[in-house]
Amino acid sequence: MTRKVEKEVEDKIMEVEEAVKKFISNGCHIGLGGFTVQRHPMELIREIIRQRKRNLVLYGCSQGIDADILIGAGCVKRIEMAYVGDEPFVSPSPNFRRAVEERSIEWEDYSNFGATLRFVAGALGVPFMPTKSMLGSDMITKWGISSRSRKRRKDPRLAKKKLAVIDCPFTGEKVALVPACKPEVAVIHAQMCGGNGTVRILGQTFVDEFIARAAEKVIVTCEEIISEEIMRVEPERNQIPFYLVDAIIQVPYGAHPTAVYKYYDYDPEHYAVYIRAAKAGQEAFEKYLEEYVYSVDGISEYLKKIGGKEKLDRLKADSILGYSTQIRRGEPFR
Amino acid sequence: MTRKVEKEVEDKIMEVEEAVKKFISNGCHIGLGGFTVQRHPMELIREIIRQRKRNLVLYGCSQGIDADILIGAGCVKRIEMAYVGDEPFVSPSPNFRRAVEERSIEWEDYSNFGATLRFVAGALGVPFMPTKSMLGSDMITKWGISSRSRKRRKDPRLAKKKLAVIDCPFTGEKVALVPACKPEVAVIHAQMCGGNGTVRILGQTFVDEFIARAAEKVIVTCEEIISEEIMRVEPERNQIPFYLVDAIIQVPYGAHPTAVYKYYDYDPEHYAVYIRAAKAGQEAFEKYLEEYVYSVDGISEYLKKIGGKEKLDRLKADSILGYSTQIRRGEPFR
Amino acid sequence: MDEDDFSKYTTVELMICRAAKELKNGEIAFIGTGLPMIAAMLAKRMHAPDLIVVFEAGTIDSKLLHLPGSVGDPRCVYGSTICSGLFDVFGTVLQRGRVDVGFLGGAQCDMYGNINSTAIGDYLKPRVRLPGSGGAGDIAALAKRTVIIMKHEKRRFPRRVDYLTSVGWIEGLDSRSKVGLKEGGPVTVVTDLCVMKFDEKDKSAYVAEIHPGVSQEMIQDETGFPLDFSRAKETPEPTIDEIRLIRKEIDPERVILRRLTKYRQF
Amino acid sequence: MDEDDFSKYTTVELMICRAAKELKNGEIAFIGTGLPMIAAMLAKRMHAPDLIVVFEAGTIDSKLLHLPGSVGDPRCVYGSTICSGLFDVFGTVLQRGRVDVGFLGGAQCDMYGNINSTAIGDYLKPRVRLPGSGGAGDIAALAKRTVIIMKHEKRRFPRRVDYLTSVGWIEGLDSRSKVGLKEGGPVTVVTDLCVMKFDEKDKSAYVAEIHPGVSQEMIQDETGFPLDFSRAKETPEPTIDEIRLIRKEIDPERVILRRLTKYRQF
Repeated sequence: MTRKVEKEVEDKIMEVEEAVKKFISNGCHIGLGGFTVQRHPMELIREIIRQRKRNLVLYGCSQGIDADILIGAGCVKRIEMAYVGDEPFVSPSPNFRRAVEERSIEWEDYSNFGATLRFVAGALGVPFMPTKSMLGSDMITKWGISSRSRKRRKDPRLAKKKLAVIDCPFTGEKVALVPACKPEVAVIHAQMCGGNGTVRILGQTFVDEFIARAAEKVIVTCEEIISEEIMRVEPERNQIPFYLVDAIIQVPYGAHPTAVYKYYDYDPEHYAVYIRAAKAGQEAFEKYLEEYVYSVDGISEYLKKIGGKEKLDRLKADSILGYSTQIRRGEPFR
Repeated sequence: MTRKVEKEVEDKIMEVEEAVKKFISNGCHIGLGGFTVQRHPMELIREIIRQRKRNLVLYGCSQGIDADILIGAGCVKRIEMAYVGDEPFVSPSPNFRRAVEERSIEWEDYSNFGATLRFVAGALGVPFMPTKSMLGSDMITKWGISSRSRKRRKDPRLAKKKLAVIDCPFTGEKVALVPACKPEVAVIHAQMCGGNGTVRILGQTFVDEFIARAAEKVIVTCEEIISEEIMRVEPERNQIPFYLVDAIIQVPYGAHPTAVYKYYDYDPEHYAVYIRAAKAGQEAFEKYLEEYVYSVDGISEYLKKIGGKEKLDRLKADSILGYSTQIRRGEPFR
Repeated sequence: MDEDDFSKYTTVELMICRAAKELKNGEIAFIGTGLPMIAAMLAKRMHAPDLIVVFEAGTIDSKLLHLPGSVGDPRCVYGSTICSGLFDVFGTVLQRGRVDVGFLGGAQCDMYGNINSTAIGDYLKPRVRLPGSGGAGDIAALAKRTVIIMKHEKRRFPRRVDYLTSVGWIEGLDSRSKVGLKEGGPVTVVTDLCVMKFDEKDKSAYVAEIHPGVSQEMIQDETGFPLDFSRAKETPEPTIDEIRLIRKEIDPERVILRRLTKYRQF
Repeated sequence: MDEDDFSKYTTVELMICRAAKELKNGEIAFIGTGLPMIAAMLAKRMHAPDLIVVFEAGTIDSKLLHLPGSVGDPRCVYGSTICSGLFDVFGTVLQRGRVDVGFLGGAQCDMYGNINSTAIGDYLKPRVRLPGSGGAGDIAALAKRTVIIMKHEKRRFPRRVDYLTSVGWIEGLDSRSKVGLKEGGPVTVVTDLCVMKFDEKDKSAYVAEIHPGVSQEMIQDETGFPLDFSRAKETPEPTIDEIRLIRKEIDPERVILRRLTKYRQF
């Protein structure tokens, strides 16, 4: 492995177009960072849609609009996760719900901790992790993809079993084992990234540090690119080591409409627009995609469309609290 | 569980005497924080020796003078660990070596990662953790405490097996399982602790965050007690939540002769004194204990004995680098 | 309704106040989005100031100045003792057995307190797809006790859930311990009609409290399994203080209260 | 010896320089205390400035201004990309398969590169107790390749180690993969007499390089198993630059160099 030498030849810092072209192929297995309405790499995801990637396999824990918009745009073949919903706004996310009810995608359900542990196992390089969760639930017994189908397919990233229950060799008690998840590419949105890839996340990390470690390649979009040297003055505050990161893209507000702690809040007004379109059916949703994705030439134009400076000022986080105190979150839904 | 209400009745902040009296009984199972020559809660350990605690069971990963002085003082019945040595100075630590060769203690060997994962399993509330390490080694096959002896003893903290090797239900490959370790008490030395127990460690955390989570009770000695409110301004920087901590003791230089990142370096001169005494046999070591432990009334007197202000000034960490640039580490051993 | 008349309350507000009473001071509570968050914030402002609120996305003992809209909300971070991620909270807090009480909700709840938040109908051919377990399945398995909050409708209280996302007492008696769970299980169900508890022996739900103005018939009509009313008392009413706190201090933006009236159908 | 005459070198310095050549630029190296640290610092100052040095106690890509005395030394923190703990480094770096090369040492090394750092004699009745595995057993099992550094004495190179702490090629051939290890294994042994490598087929050690002034007889006399010398060349000598760096810049305090002369007996 000589990643760092690679870097001398070609810089890791790039634009979303290049990152998606380079690292996201059709059929790519993607680990999604963020949590429900927080810190999803939305601009990167919109670029995946713009480049019309197909048959993606998504892995997540509690996802939201990141997974939902990809599903609604027809990019997704399968999703393995614990939850798809936009907590304060709508749950389940509309395109996910419709796709499952119409069986136009495949899905596999774990609990949030079960899904987390799959990334942890991947990050640790072991084939499984044990847990006492899910025992007695239908997550143990009901499989989205059958054991037979799993064996038949020639997909090295698809575990031979959804999970297994064993008797503990030390205590005799029942323990559930979940199989490791190692995505081809992790997509993460962070507050800060060093010029060579050292990542710092402020606030909750969610599962991002493990998704990055589990994956083969890592794409990081970030609010700010900081001097690598400065990032290393307090290395205890960094979550992802530079050598794991393959692409760095600076996209201020790149997680909109989701929230980024200390930078900006989630945007209830845009969520209302999105949800209305997504609930109204495929046709209405195509219009949303045309308006906010396909016809849009990059993040600047997107930010103008969703309300421009006036909107961004209202979403801006209070610098102590880390979130906006200017938005009225219930209002767009009255 | 009503820990916090407890706190209202009796404060967590105390002296080492009280903490040892309250939480360390004879036969106590103790999880040791720190790593070889770094951040061991030495003043607390000296107090355990002063109070002549016996039959302690120690759990650690890479320990050093913390385990060695307890063994040399006759406090220890058994140790389960990966390493006992003072890396740059002497290895193995002399009392540990003598006690094992004389078979006056029991011992069980794991690799550092194996020992780490035992605390991780304890911290996660699962009976074991899987690893690909140790396979093929004698750590798998040679047990300090036999399977029969483990079953015979009525010790709920002694795992029924040292470890187990299974075939992975997903991949068929061999995987080693190490049993959870849940000490009765974790003893940790940190740079900072909030008045209600929120712990912040600067620099490497070693395994301390997992040892604290695995244990039933946690004693924290620290360089500084900081306002709990201030500790919570940046909660991402804290490693141990307040509700786990039962005793907080402010002991500046309480880890001497081990190093505390950003505060002071390890003390090669005192290590030379210690190692000379410990190597010279039990009698010489008793004199060391008399001089530096039994006859000493607390940390102030101890710090005078080991060289007072002049020594502490030389050990003081450079505030950017986090260690001393004034000591010559090889010299005391020439 | 006059929002400034705190002597009048909605059913949802009654549920919140009653749920808050399940949280004891000094306990560690694992709280999910929505009504449970309002109940936890109310409890902290009333009888349980030292309640330790844990959110699965990574925060422990949040001070909760403002109502979070998500368990991963930036609003969860302020004043917390530690801010980490899912591995830490689910693993070293919940699974380690530190959580005294967790709140659960869902689309269906059966007579043994099992909950479905995954799919209505067949799992592989669902009539209605729901969001999925999220942390609910974990809380149900691993908290020392759980409290369920549900809208009381017949289709939501079937004899058996279509998909068992969050384990309650499973099939009653000792079936919970038989699957390998050492402790935990639901103790209370708070609905918009009544409060149910679970029989000590067979673990089936019975009615413990009936809300003011609700009849036994109304409850039985909206329930898909027979209920025992022999132990039922009247549910205590919210106080003016509680209602004022909920409307004016906890959810003045109507982040959650808004949704509870608009989005409760599935 | 005149320490300022950089054209003269000790055997230990030769070993350091030779070991440093095993580290390639851009690789991730898992480094232990002592001689390996000096070799890594030398490599970074010579041919491998972008070597990523990982220390098990929690630091990745340390800049290494000053020689650490411990893998958990405060000196490891400066300039690193991340500072965490053992779980992160052993788990997500080493076990995850990111480590290209690790260094190992010990009290005994056998013909298949298995190492003992636990006990001489019987494990339960040891004649000499050693410090234990530390991270060595982990590196041996999980790095993509390992390099062994040893003092060359007959008792240190037995046919079979008394206790197998760190797995090499076990009993040769495919015995390593049979115990469940997918990759890794020792590639080079650097001693004070020679450099050994392992036969591609049977995985037994053979002599690949002989240090200047050392004879085949001296090596065989100090080795407890028969050695093949047919592939042996001469070990390259250290340069003046390398010796100056070691003495003046890397270990001017003689933190490690001091111990290598004084404490090498067991």
